[in-house]
Amino acid sequence: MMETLVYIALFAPFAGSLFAALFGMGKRQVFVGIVASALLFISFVASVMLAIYVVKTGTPIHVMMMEWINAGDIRIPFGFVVDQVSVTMMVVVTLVSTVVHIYSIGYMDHDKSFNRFFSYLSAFVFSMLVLVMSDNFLGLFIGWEGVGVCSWLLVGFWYHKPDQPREVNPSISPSWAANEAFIMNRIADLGMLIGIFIIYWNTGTLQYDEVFAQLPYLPQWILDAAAIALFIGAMGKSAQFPLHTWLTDAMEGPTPVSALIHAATMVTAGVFLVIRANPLFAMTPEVSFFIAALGTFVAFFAASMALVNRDLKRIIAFSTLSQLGYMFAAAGLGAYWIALFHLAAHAFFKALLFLGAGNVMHAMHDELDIFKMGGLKKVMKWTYLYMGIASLALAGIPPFAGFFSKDAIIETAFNEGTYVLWIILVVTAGMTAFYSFRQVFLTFWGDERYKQYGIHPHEMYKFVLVAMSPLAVLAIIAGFFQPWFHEFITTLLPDYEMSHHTHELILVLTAIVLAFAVGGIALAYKMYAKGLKRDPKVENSFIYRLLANQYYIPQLYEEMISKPYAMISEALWQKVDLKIVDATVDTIAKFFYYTGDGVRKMQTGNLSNYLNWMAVGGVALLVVAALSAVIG
Amino acid sequence: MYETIAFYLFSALTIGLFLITVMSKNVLYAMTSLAAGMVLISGFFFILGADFLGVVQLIVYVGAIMALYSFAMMFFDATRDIKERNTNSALVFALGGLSALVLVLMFAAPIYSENIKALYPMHESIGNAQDVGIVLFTKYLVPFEVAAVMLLVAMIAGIILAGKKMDQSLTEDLSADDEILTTKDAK
Amino acid sequence: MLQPINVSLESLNLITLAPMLIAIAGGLIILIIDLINEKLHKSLYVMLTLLILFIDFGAVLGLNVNERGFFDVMMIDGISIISQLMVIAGSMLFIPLALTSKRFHEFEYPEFFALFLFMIAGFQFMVASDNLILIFVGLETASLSLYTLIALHNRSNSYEAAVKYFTMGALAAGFFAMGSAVVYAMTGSIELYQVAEVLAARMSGAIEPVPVIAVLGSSILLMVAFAFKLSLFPFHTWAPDVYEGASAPLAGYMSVVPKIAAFVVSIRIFGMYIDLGVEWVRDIILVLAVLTMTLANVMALVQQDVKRMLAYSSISHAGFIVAALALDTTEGNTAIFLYYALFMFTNLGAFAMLWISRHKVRRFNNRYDHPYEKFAGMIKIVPMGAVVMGLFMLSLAGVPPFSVFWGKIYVMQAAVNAGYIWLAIVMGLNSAIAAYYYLKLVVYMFLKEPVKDVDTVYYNISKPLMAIIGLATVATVAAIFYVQPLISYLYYMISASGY
Amino acid sequence: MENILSILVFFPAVAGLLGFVVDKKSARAYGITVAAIEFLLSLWLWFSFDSANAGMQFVEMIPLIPDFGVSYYLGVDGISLFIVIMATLMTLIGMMSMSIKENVKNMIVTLLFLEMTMVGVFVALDAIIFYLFWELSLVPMLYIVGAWGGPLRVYAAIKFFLYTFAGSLIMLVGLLFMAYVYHNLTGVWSFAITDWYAMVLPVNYQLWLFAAFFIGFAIKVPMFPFHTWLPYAHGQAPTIGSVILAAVLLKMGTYGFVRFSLPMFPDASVMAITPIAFISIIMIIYTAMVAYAQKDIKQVIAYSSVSHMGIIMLGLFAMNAEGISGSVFQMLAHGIVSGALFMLVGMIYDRMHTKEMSKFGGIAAVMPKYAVIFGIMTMASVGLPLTMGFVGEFLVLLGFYEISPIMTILAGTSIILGAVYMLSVLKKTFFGPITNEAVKKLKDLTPLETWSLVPLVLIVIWLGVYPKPVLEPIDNSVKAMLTFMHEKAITPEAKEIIKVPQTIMEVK
Amino acid sequence: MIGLEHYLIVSAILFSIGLVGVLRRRNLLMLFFATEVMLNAVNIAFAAISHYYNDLTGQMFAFFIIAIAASEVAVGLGILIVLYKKYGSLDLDDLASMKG
Repeated sequence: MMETLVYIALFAPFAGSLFAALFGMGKRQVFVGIVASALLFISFVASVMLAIYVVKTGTPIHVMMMEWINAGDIRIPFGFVVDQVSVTMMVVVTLVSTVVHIYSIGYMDHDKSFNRFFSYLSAFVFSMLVLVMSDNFLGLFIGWEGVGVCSWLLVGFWYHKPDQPREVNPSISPSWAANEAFIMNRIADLGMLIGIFIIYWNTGTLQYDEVFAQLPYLPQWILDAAAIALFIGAMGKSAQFPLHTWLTDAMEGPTPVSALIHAATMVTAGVFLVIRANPLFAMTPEVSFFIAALGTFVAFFAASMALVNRDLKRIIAFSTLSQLGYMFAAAGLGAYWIALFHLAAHAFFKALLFLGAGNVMHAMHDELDIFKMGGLKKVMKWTYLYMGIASLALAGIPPFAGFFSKDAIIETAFNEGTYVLWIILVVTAGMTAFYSFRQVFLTFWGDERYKQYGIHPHEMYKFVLVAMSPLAVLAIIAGFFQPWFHEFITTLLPDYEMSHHTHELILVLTAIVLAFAVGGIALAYKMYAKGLKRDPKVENSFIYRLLANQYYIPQLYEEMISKPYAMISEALWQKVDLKIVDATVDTIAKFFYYTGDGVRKMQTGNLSNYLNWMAVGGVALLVVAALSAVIG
Repeated sequence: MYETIAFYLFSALTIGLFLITVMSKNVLYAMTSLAAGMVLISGFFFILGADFLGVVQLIVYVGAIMALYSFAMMFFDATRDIKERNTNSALVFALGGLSALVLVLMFAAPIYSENIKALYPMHESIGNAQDVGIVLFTKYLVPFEVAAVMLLVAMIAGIILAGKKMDQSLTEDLSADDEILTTKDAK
Repeated sequence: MLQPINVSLESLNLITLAPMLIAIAGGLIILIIDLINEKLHKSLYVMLTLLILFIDFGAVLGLNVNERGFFDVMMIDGISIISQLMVIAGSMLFIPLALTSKRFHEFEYPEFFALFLFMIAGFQFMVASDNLILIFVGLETASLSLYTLIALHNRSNSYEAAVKYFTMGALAAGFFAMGSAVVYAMTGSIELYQVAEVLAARMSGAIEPVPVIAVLGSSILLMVAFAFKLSLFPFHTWAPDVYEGASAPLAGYMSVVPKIAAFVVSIRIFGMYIDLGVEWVRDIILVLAVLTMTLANVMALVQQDVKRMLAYSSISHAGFIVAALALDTTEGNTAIFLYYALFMFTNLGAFAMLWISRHKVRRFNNRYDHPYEKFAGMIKIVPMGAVVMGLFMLSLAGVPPFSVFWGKIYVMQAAVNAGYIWLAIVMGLNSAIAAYYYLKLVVYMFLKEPVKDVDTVYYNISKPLMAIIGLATVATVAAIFYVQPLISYLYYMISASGY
Repeated sequence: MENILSILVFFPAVAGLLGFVVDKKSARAYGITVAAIEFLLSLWLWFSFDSANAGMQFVEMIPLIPDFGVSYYLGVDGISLFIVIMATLMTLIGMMSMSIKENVKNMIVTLLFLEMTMVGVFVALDAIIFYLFWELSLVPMLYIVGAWGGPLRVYAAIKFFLYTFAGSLIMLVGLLFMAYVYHNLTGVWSFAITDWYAMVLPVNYQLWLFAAFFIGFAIKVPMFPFHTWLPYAHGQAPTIGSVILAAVLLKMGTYGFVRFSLPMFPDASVMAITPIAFISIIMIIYTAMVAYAQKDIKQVIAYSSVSHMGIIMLGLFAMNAEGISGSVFQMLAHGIVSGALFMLVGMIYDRMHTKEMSKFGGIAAVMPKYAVIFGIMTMASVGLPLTMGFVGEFLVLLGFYEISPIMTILAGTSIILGAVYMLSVLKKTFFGPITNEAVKKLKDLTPLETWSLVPLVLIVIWLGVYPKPVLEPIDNSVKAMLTFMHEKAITPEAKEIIKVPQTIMEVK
Repeated sequence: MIGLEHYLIVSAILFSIGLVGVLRRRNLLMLFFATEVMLNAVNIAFAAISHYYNDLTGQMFAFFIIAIAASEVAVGLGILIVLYKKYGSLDLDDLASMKG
């Protein structure tokens, strides 16, 4: 029974994807979206039932579907495990997906490729479920790559858009952004593969349970190597520095995609991996600390870029990046359950935020510049409400979900004694609040700048708004489940408790964080609530430009990697392949040909020459024979 | 003693005569000196006791072959001096000299062996002609007959090559088809 | 005093002479028939020649291995039998090419056929003796006939070819004579078995040692003579011109039959030297072999005429085979005959294809009869012809499973077995170079458009020629099935005669 | 039917001969029918194949030249079985999707002969018979490239022929030396590969022989720096030629390594690991970069073939069952995927008469079916899990990791660089706005084209999801080979490096 | 006393003279003369060796060489005649239509 549920949960989205694919090239059919959403809902229900089962019994469900790769000594099955961690992910994924699917019916209703969109979207969910449910590293890798491809398809969904200069559109074009995302992920995937190789050759298996059972017997350096390699994989998927540029560019995709993939689910796969492989990371403290440090850095780094950005979606994307940094900080510090909790909470409010942004875009006819918005709260009340809730959650204002999860992470940093990380995280929390509300105020408050551009915004369809409501509710209440979740998840994940010392200081710490958050909001209010006031001096300052241009990292990559790569490729082809390798071959051929041309000159046609040749030949033979006689 | 004198005399003369044969620009001189040299070579044969060979040399070479050449010379009307171009004398003489050097060195070496028993010894008691005859018509009967065939071949070859039938070449005569093709190509 | 010499008829072993006598008698019969009626058609003579050769072939088959006759002048050992068989078989395959639909000069002479038979007899004598005199006389009989046959094609090119061949042949004859003289001086004999014994004794120091330079000189002088016959570099210069000047059948013939005979004598002479431990003979043969196959190949690359290309290719093949000679192993010697047996069919086919495409006028080129352009787009004109010619080219290039391939690997295997792996590699690389010019023809035939109108190629064809080409094709393609009996027969015969 | 292999080899040849008689207009139907029958025969071979048996099956042996040790000796094992099936399949599919209008009959006949040689190479167990088919396969290919190719076709065809021919002649010397050594050891002439397996050669012999075989195989593979014939051959060949060339002919080289080099010279193979891995990595990275620089879509696929062959080579020298099985599997994957890609390129060429990517752009909008199939094949090509390409590539890299982690990381860049050039092809060709008027008029795939591609798509996914039916027989044979190599190896290093899998099935 | 070497050396010198003639002559007729010189030189060698070994074989060889020389002359002149008819010259420098 439970096995069937597992399969239903897993394959319902796949069925939806295939169903939608059947109509993929046809005209827009609303029922395609409905069927896909319904199937996802089924999957969600199944996930919830599984969750209940796991909560009740506390035993994971392990399903072995079939053998996959058997070669040499390696045995890799398609096996799925539904335990506390994966079921959490499943519920989150299917829930957000269902909402996003329904949302998309509204959002994509004018798009020609409506059916195709659902096919991709469901396929993504399927891949994501494979990723989280697999019982072995290679199965995870299937999902890992699968979500990568779906992401590529969805980011590049509007493939017909032309390339634009970076100044006009920092992401150049959807297809460019899709390729960038895919390739950057591939770089990380190589690390992941290497990690899998290390694990296989040292443990002889890739099944999680068997691998983890053997970890204590492995030398430290191998554990370190495996952890580093796996984390490189995680860095790509979760867009950690320096592989972060693709995430903001991925905003070229339709907004539901951004909500689902680039906020709630796929990008958290890296965090999921670290959580999944927690026995390994727990045994490699140096690597874990590095993860935490990098996470903290990214949290700050991304938040800083969000401060000045004008693009509605990119701001949210930077915030996602920043929040992922928080999650890694938690995971790296050993607070796996907190990371997972933040992951889930973040999924809800970030998806909500994105969907809200999608509503705005829909209303603004795909205009994304917040400098061209303002005062939208009048026409888009519900959206304003949703985005407000989500922003509060993001900013970590109690009692919204973000407060509980993010606060726990910051406390963890303090608890571990890594005060530098703690300070940075606290500051980042303030920055988060600032840029979230900068965005909210610029979009919904102040003067109605959109009117200059002749835009007539309107509220989103009702059913879409209704569909978004579960997320809004969760963004508000999810935090209250924290103790319950803690109890549930720590049957599998290692428990993480604050020390006594931290407990004593907890109110102070919370107060500091809150102060920063509220301060951020206040600052945003002061600066932007009344309308947009642009200060050219600020905007021309070095820092501003640095932040606005993402520290010039995309340009740097372009100049230091893409262009040289293209140049070297061209040179290798034109100079090396054609001029050296191939030319050598041709030269050998020509050598013989020209030798022939040279030698044939002896064939003068003149008999006397021929006779001379005979005599010369005789003498030469004599010389050769004499030489041979002397040497021999 | 006589043998020595005869040898050196004949040697000097043949070398000289053949040099003329090789170097002369005049066919007539060349041919005459060739004939004379061949006569002197038969002298060598006589010194060496190969009387029969000497006679054959005289008859065949000096008689038959030189006669053939004479006729040919008349046919070719080659009494004039001959102009020869393009001769790379240095190479030629270097090659000639080198080969002479090697051959002389080779022959100057002790090539002769006392211990080799003649397979077909000459008999002091009988004349050279009989001796030769016996060997020629027993051991060398087959080569002799083959030589006869060879001479037949040479005869036939000489006849047909010099014959009238060669004047009209069937290989180059154009039949009707060929003419059609040729005219076609010309278009 | 003179004693009467009693020679019993049995001791003469007349049967050893029978095959050659048949050929000579056949030649005479043809001459006599011509005397009686001189208006007879060439087909009569062709068929007569075939019949005579057929009887000749039978007579050779009837010989016993390792017999001597006529005061030991005749020597019927294994290689003499197989080489005679191959000479006769080769002749039988080539002579029907006289039956063209167009008239060519030489075949209108009955004497052509007589000379042809005398030539065969000459080759047979040449191979069936170890006496340098008979070898020389046989060689000259055959050569003089051949010069005449070339000249009988009767156009300026053929005269030029004949003169070149003749003059160089005369020089080679001089070298051969001088070489024999040195051999005679060293050993007091010109019969090779005797020569070998005496030389062995003299070289081992049993009797007065022989000066090294004399051995050197004799081997070089003889080598020059045979290198000329075998068209080895740089004594090959006659070959392309003669092939070009001669008619295609004769050119094809020359690339096989005279060389077989020359190889037999070379095996006898140089095999003897190598057996005696004269390593430089092996070395110079190897040098000649490598030079010949390589330089002939590169010269063939740049040819514009198919026949001339095939001439160079024949030279190159000869270089290939002469390498087997240097090995002086039974396998090496088997390889020589096997190679020629297989090469014969393919070459026959190739030259027959040239022959059927022969025009009396040079339609494509002022100089050449068979420029590549002539075969351009042949697949569109005579598809079967193009396929067949393509097969021959691939076979010559050594593409399996066609006939020459088996010869090639046997030669290479022999080289490997004798420890000459580098030689095998050189052979391999040369085959690759050679593939280019064979392919060039294939490319012209299959991949290019016809240069002129379509009535060009099968101009000179007739039923007998088609039959011959068909035979050659079958033999080329089906080689894999008869290679085994051929190898075992050749190997048996050669090892039986001690080579 | 004990002689099914002979039937498989000679059926196409006989059909080819008879094909001369068939009327021009019916030639294509005839060819497809024959190829289909041949394919069914090869499937039958598979069904009657005993997967548990790692040894040679359906063995046929008729002495041809006993004095020289040559016999007509055929057999298949897990390694060759699927390559044979792939050869028949690709011939069939290639013929179905063929768009040639001129001289169709000649093409059909040539293809049928080519099919004979292809099947022959992979089932031959006698070295000479192997060599025979090996060389013979050049001839039809020469004709196909030369007669139906692009403007440089003659150059490309000759280059292909001569290059391969030269290499294989060196290999021939190696074969002959091998036979000689065998003769010295046993006193018997034999070119039977199975007989040669039994020989234990001294290391220096192994090295020389390995080198000789290497040249022959490396040119065919083609390994860097012997690869330059390939872009020309592919660039100029008609679609069907490229398909067969990429799918089957290149595999001859890698198959040669498995069939000859590895089991016959285990010690030399182990010594060659580093140099070969080095070359393979150059192939992987260098050609991937060169592929990226191409302007012509077909050249990209051509260079990508070289890059993928690098992966295959690397796997062969992993010296463990994972790597070698993966490598053999990757041969199949590459065959089908690159074959399909070439077919796809051919289809667009037929419509646009150009292969310049700059002339395309935005095709996805007008040819969605085409774009989907191209996309799937691209993903298989870059080794996406659940496609055929992943299984092989993963196993290869996994296997080679045991030999050298650093080299594996370098080789693993193929998953990045492969994505770089393939995605850039997709972007340039399918995405972006339509700039060329001609693109707007393009028609999507015809049913025939679709139905010739769909089977390949299905295979790519089927074997990506459930590779067992194919992987298992391959793996069994590979394991048997490794066990045997391990026993045969004489140097301790080789014994150590050649890894016998712990789970060896008993060889029945 | 005249030894074998003397004769042989004379023979060698004559042979070389003949060779030089063959190599430098451009007129075919004259070239043929030179080949005759070579063959004659060999004859001397054979006769001398025969004499010193007291063996008749050498003389036999010499006979056959004479016969061969005679045949060669006949055939050679025959070819020269057809050639002369065609070209009107015996200069072999005029005779290079086939080359390369």
